[in-house]
Amino acid sequence: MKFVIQINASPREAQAANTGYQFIKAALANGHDILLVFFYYDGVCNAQVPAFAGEDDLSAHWCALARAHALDFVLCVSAAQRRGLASCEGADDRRLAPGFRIGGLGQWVDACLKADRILAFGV
Amino acid sequence: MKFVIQINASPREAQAANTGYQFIKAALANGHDILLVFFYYDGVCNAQVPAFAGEDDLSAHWCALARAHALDFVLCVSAAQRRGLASCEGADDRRLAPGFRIGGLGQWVDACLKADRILAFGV
Amino acid sequence: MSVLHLVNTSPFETVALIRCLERAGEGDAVLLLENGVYGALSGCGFSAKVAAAAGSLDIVVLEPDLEARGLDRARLLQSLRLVGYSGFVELAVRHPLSLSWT
Amino acid sequence: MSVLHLVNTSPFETVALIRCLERAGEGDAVLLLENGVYGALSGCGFSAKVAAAAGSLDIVVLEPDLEARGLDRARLLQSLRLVGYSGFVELAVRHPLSLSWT
Amino acid sequence: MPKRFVFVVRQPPYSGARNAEMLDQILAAAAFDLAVDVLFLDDGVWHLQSGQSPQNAGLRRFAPMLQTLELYDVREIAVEAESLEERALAAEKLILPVRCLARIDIPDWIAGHEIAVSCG
Amino acid sequence: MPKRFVFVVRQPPYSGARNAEMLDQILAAAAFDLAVDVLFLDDGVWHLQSGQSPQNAGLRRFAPMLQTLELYDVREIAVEAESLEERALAAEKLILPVRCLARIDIPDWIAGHEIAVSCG
Repeated sequence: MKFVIQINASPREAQAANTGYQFIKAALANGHDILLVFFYYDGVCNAQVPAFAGEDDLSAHWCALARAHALDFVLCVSAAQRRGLASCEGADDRRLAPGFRIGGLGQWVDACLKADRILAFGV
Repeated sequence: MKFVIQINASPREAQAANTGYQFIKAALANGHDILLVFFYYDGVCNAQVPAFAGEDDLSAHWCALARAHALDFVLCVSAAQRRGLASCEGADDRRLAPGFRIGGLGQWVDACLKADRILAFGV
Repeated sequence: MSVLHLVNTSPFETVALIRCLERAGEGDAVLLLENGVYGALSGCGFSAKVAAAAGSLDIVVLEPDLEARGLDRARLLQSLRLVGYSGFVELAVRHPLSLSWT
Repeated sequence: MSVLHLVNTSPFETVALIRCLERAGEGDAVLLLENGVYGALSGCGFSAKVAAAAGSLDIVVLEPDLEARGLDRARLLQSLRLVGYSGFVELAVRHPLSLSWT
Repeated sequence: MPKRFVFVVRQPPYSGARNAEMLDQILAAAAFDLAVDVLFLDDGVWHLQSGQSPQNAGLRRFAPMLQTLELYDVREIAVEAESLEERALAAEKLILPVRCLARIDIPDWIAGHEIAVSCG
Repeated sequence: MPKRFVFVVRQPPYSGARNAEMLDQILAAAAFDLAVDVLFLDDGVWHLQSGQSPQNAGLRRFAPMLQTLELYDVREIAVEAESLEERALAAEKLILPVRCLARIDIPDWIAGHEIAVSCG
């Protein structure tokens, strides 16, 4: 099946992003496709690289997962701009962990139309 | 009276940071002293400058308040490092809105010992 | 040392307000602010507990947050009083300690 | 289209679980995860409502989150079943829609 | 047939940028010419309370932005009758015309969509 | 006389970095040689549940870090008896030795401090 996943919470304040990560790993292991992982609200903070690798560095796990499975990790541009993760011009990939890119809600809607299942982690 | 204020929430996800800002303005207007405003947990995100000035740009209000009253706005270094607002070496003021600086929990404890009142906004 | 308790979540969704009232001591103040102002409504499931607690506690509502949410004063419990941010500061001056209930 | 409901907050603190059960339709599934796994406990204030709902709903508990919190299986309501992340994926496959209750 | 979306709002207003972001997502789906419904449940119905004046709290008015749901091609704005009753709100005094659904009818109404999104 | 601190914990564990940051703040006060007490209330008592194994959920063990409260000069670790009872937890099975306070005694106990901090 084709999944679209939405991640809405910062890994610093809630378990939800980690749950989404575990779900995606299990879905891939079970042969499903992940069309898009869309980071929205405070979820865009998953693309932030903490200054020290450590207890809660989910961004490193996201990077490895994106690389291993050629996944598309998109941050909503306006949510990222609000949180200092993208400049006014849009993309500013220097601030993002590798594997993440800036995109828009249109990509989310588009992927939803192609997907069999839509799941969100964190409200 | 001498107040120490702790701000624990991002202005993007909750009203608490704004309430703290309104409280500080009122305390100053009533002749009280603000020894320290300590930003902790996701509260450090108050020092993030959104890429577009707009509806929820509390950081601009914080900057103006710090300037007008010579207030000390300190971000906890480890909370800021976790959220990409400080480098490993500690201070990286380029990422912070003017008026904010990087500090540590020791400064918070120290200020608490000198203060008459401690208030926190957001848990 | 008396305590200023801050309650900022909706009593329709969380038990923070009720848990706070259970732990507040005589002479403490409870300030309902942000989504906590819904706790000032009369005629709701939690209203009787709030009204009863107002006998021994100073239960106060932050008026700007009430206005923000469009809540009519006529809908509030009678025993509560309203303050602005200056009144909030006065409460903090009167009570040496403060605790937040989310 | 049946719905997979995700409940991730503690029923000791929020009414999300109860509000979810009130809006879940026959044949829907409710997955208790993260702090929502406390909703699987027997002998608590909310347990009777959860047990009653388990008659018409598939109420499922995410076992890794249960283990994380050290909750003994002997303390859980009998009518619920446990799954891992693979079982979570299966639930998402079985139910075309999903909703989160926080 | 195009997919029918339902967005479910359970949280009250004034949570930073969340409200605007919730609305952006709803309007993005509506912009694709899809059938988009919005359901206000529980504290979400407080979004529809008339007379909101957030300026003294230093907050922006969100109600006028929410009212744009009418202008865009959002198909149905629904509220749960019991959520209104518990809060002593009257459907005819809300800031938007709404369809009132009984709690018992909510599951079937939700089941009539292909995509459901909890958005605050 | 040095100020007496009380930190009040009401939220359950596993909320990202919050837990570590809560502990950092408590230990920072303790490092100043102050009288520091910690009170676990409501879902906060779940921090003290024994047998937590978060590895399969991809989470780090926090209980061992919390147990360092004993090593540092934290004066009193208190829990509310009613919070334990509501969750069918027994004080003697927790991961730390605690002082058990009845709900009715909580206000006076808190009032015996100069600084109170809600920390999760």
